[in-house]
Amino acid sequence: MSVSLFVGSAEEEEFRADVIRFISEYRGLNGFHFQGSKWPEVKALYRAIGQCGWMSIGWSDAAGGLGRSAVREFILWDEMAYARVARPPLGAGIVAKTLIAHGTEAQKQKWLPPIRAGEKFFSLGYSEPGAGSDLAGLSTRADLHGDHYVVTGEKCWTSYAQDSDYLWTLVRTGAVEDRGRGLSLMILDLHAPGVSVRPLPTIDGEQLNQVVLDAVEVPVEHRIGPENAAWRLVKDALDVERHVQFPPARLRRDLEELVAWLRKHEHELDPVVQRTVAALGVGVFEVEALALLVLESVVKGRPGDVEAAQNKLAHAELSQKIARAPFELGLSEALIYGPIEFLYRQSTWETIGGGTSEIMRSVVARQGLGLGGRS
Amino acid sequence: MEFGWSENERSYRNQLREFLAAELPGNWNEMSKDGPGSDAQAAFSQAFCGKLAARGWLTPHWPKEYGGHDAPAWQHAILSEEMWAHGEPRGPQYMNVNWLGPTLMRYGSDEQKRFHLARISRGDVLWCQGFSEPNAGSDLASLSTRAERVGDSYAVNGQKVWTSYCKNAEFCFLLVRTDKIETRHKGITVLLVPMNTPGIEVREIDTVLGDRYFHEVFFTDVRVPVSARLGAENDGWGIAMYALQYERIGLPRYARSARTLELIVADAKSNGRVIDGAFKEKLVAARAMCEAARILYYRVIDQRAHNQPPTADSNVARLALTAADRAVGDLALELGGPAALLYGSLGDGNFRAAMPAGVATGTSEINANLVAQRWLGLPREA
Amino acid sequence: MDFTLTETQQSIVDSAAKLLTKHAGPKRARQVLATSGYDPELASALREAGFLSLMKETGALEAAMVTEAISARAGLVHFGAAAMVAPALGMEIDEPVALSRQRGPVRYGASAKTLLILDGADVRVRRVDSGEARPMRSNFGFPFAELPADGGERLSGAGAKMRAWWRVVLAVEIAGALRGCLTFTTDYVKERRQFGRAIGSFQAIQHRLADCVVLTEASRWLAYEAAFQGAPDDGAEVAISYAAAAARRVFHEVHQMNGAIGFTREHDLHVWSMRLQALALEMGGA
Amino acid sequence: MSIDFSLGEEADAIAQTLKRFARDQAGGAVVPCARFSPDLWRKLCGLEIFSLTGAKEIVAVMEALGKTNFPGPLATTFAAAQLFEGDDRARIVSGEMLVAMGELHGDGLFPWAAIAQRFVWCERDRAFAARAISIEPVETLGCEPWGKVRLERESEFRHAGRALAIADIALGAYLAQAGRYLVEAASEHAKTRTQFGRPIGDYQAVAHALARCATELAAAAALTRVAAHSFDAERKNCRVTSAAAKVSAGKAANSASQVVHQVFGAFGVTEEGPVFPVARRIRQLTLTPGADATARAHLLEHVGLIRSESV
Repeated sequence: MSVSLFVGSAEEEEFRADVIRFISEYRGLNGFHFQGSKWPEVKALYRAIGQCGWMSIGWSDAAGGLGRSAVREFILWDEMAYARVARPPLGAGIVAKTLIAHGTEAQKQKWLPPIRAGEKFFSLGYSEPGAGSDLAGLSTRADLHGDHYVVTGEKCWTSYAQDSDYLWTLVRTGAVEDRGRGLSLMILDLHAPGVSVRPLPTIDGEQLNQVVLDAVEVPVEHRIGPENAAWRLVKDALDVERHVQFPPARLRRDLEELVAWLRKHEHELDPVVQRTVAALGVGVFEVEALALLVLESVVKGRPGDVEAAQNKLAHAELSQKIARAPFELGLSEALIYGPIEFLYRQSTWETIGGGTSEIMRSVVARQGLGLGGRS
Repeated sequence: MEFGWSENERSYRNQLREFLAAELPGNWNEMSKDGPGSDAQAAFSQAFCGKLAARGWLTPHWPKEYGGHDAPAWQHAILSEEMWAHGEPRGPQYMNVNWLGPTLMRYGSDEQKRFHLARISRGDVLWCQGFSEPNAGSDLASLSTRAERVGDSYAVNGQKVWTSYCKNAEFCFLLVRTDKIETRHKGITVLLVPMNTPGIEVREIDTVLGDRYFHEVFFTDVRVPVSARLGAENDGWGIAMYALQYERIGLPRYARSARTLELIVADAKSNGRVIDGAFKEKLVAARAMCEAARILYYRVIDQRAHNQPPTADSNVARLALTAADRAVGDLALELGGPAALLYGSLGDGNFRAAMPAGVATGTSEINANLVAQRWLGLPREA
Repeated sequence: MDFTLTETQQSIVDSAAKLLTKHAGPKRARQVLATSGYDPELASALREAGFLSLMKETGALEAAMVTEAISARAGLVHFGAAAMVAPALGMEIDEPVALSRQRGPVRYGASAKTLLILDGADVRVRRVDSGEARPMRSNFGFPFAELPADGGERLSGAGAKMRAWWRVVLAVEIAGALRGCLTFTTDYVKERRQFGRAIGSFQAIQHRLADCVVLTEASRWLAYEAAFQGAPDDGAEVAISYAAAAARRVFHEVHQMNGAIGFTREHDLHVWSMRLQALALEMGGA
Repeated sequence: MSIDFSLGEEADAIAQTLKRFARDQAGGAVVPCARFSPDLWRKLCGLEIFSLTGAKEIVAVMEALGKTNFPGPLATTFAAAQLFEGDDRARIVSGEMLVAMGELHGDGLFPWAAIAQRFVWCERDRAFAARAISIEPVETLGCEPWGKVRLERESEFRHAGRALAIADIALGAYLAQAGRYLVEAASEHAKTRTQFGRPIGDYQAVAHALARCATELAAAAALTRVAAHSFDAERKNCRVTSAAAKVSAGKAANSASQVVHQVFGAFGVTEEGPVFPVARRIRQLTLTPGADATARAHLLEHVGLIRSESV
């Protein structure tokens, strides 16, 4: 089953073959799910990806990239997801692409080279305890004092903050009442005085973090774009990265592991098992097709908010359906520690992180169907 | 706490079953398929209710003075359960017994009680319920059918819709607006209107649910004497809510759902369809949902038996009833296979009925809101 | 039919609540899970208070009420096995008791002194010797072990009875864990604010939580009814089938409603929610 | 461009033609045709759609017809055009002759048997020309003229797999758009119908349920188009993707029917109202005898749960 529904041009498929060859050295790494506990190995992998020029594969020539289309980025990270080796790092995607579009020359020169080389890493600092899905309501303050901002507040559910160099963060520089129009985007050094990172252990055995910012000084040149203008930047950044955020091959792999496990425990002839697996097989095709709609919108430069929301929604829900199948099927072997029950715990996060399913449904309802003035 | 039946209750149930076995015609399953509004069933039900009344089983839980026997709440529950388990042979008269009667007892004038309650307890009258309007479905407080006071009567103008059974009904329990529309629920009045009053026009709506299921009713300058008003002018909202409370807890529809499940299995078997493990599991699950609705319904009866005021537990029970209806409907479709497409087959009937399950009651969402707000104490949506 | 507690029942429920406030709760459950996963202190408190003999002295319904309460307070003892299943089979056996269906992981297997094995139409009663159990690592809120399923004293024809009572016990335990999840989540959505208001005021949340109320309440009453009626095959099947389906659905709902905090180990939701899966699966998904 | 979900200019032109055709036939509304009309069928055939062989064009046709709830053995006729040759084929695509196609199971139910002149008896991915020994017409939920039949096999068709794939793709395209039609109708209703002072579409319970349907239907529609591309490119996975597309569209369309019924409330249960004629056609098209099992076999083999034929 390990064939992508998407077949690219001859050159693109050649590129896929290169990626698969590259990955063969890293098989078994499982940095896709365990970026935290496998950090040294994952970091080495990213460096190697950087050496291939693939960290910056989609960046423009002028920015030091290969200038390839989004299709290659999709192939790259989809194959990485299938092999479970790594996720696309924030730095090479959202951070770099925002810097390329909106950064100053100095900012580009400072950050793009180490990102491209796979040497500097970023963690996403958007969510706060009082503003998870409602980013416009966030309250971490940044006040300008001469040549630097003083940032105070708290970010939470922050992935990989324990290992990253920088926090790519949204802060309030305007009034609370201005909601989204009072926010600025900055790069905050996670090793600066006043930053404390507290781990929040999660039920999948990894960790999220609480990042407390106590009067952290951030140089004014670390602000990206104009003050209070972050909202548009954040949105634009999502638009150019949405095709690699939820690689469908991860689900293909999930289902393959489930099928292997069901065969190992000799459940393959059970009619209930067969019905369930067939339905999940259809689900994997569906999510792949939705991911391709997203890719198409990115490639053609079309607005793709609805496609992206549908893709995220279906991807997240299918990951849970696959993971929960052994439990629905009443197979108590699934309770014992191992890859099958791991997916159960891990996938709980999928409908929450990166925008909850409720938010996604609201986007589809509002923008796709014109419904619901309220969230 | 205990979950047993007393000797009396058991024997009452047995008598009912014997009675039903004797009274229901051989083609009853076929006849009841098209719903209580169909002409065939309406005629049968009329006669059947008369027989029930003769045995004192039509309104056993009513006070003696109104033609009842002061029977305990549980006896009434057993009666309803057995009726629904047998396809509700009382037809539309379940409404009379369940909520019209109690509402009249509470709010009726002496004359209204004397006249209407006697007829209901004899089982020889059909009522319909004039609540919904084209622009006021679940949101009853926005209804706009007007009643203007003209001397000793009201002149009623407007339209009701989704009215069940009214082709055969003699009276309508009608909600009208007697004050400005902005007063919402404070300007509503109840009238007890004879359906043969000039100016009333009934049109059947062609629905998928069976014959005579829904109607539109048009009121053009219909004169209703003030003496036919139930309670005071503009006090209708409280009366309607009182009635709805009874309606909402009154229906052991799980018994019908469970019966449908049995019919489905029998049907599948007779069509030579194999019921494999996958379906067996679903059958058990659907039956469990019927049982869940039953036990939650019992909880509500228990409160009534203890003379406690109704609580959000009745909304919990209603949600469970709808869930069971839907589970059984889905299963009927699935188990039927392509044979469910045959016109008039069990699967076909269930498809028609299951699609709007939860809508017919119109209030699934309101029930969920009430459970959230009253049972869990969550804040109202701003 | 009567849903009101009798005086005796009320006093049992009250004293169980008092005992559990002292000896159980999510904090205690975390401590116990970090060690053997079995709570001998809670077990002896329950024994000393006389709860183990409830079934014989008062009735199965009362034993079921206490089992539900223990589960709702996240207690880590196999009370239902010792206080309901064993007495139903007419046995007075050494606690802790574990239940096995010959395959699959056994809950509390490593702490059990006695193992009741469901073997087709029969039951076998087997002592567990030290060193026989092989603990299995699991994330589902209970200790599990692999145990040999051979030998033991055979109770011919007792299988159906054991199966039915086991189902009732599981249904009651699920009902308790559901209540734990529901209470935790209700408190959370009243407090947590998004878009300027408590998320508990959103209709989407309200409707889903209302469904959880139905599932929780019906699970409990169906299980109680089955216990009261002496675990008839049919009633027991209905009770566990409903409760297991409720467990799967409610897990999904409450985790979604709790969002990120439900995913972290800091908050207590997982103490109840993860157990739901283990209980729903214990007899092979009922 | 390597990533492209559009169907191509030719297909778009065909879709335009059909849209016009449907509008002329039914005043732009959903064809509320309870019964199959031979007259309307011949008019449709007059557009020469059934001689199309490219999957992308067929998808364009079926998407347009699905949006209008158009009656008739549409997917079957597209498949028959692949199976039959010569004079038979000419008479089929011109609408002179009607084909019934399906699997035959215990109860003998066979789609379109009551009015068909040719029978195709399918078994998994094989198809046989068959002769009807007896036909007993039956009335069906979706008002399609089915029958209970006894058949006798005559000869086996070659390349049946491709014809069945085209039938699946065609059906998938039709169902996804039929579902989409329902969701759009319900969304319009939800914007105008007010309750408690605001449009019901403002309520999350309504908006989110419709969003869920829209998502499922979008996935099904996209998958159908992927399958069509795959068919035209003669890829190996075309049979399983076409089966998956059909299952996906059927599931999505049926669940859309249910949700939309809830949104329309009592309006949804009227016989010729905005929902039921479409809902029942969807139900009918998804209950073809044996179709589920065949799709399942392809899928299970594809995911590697079973090797072959052991479903």
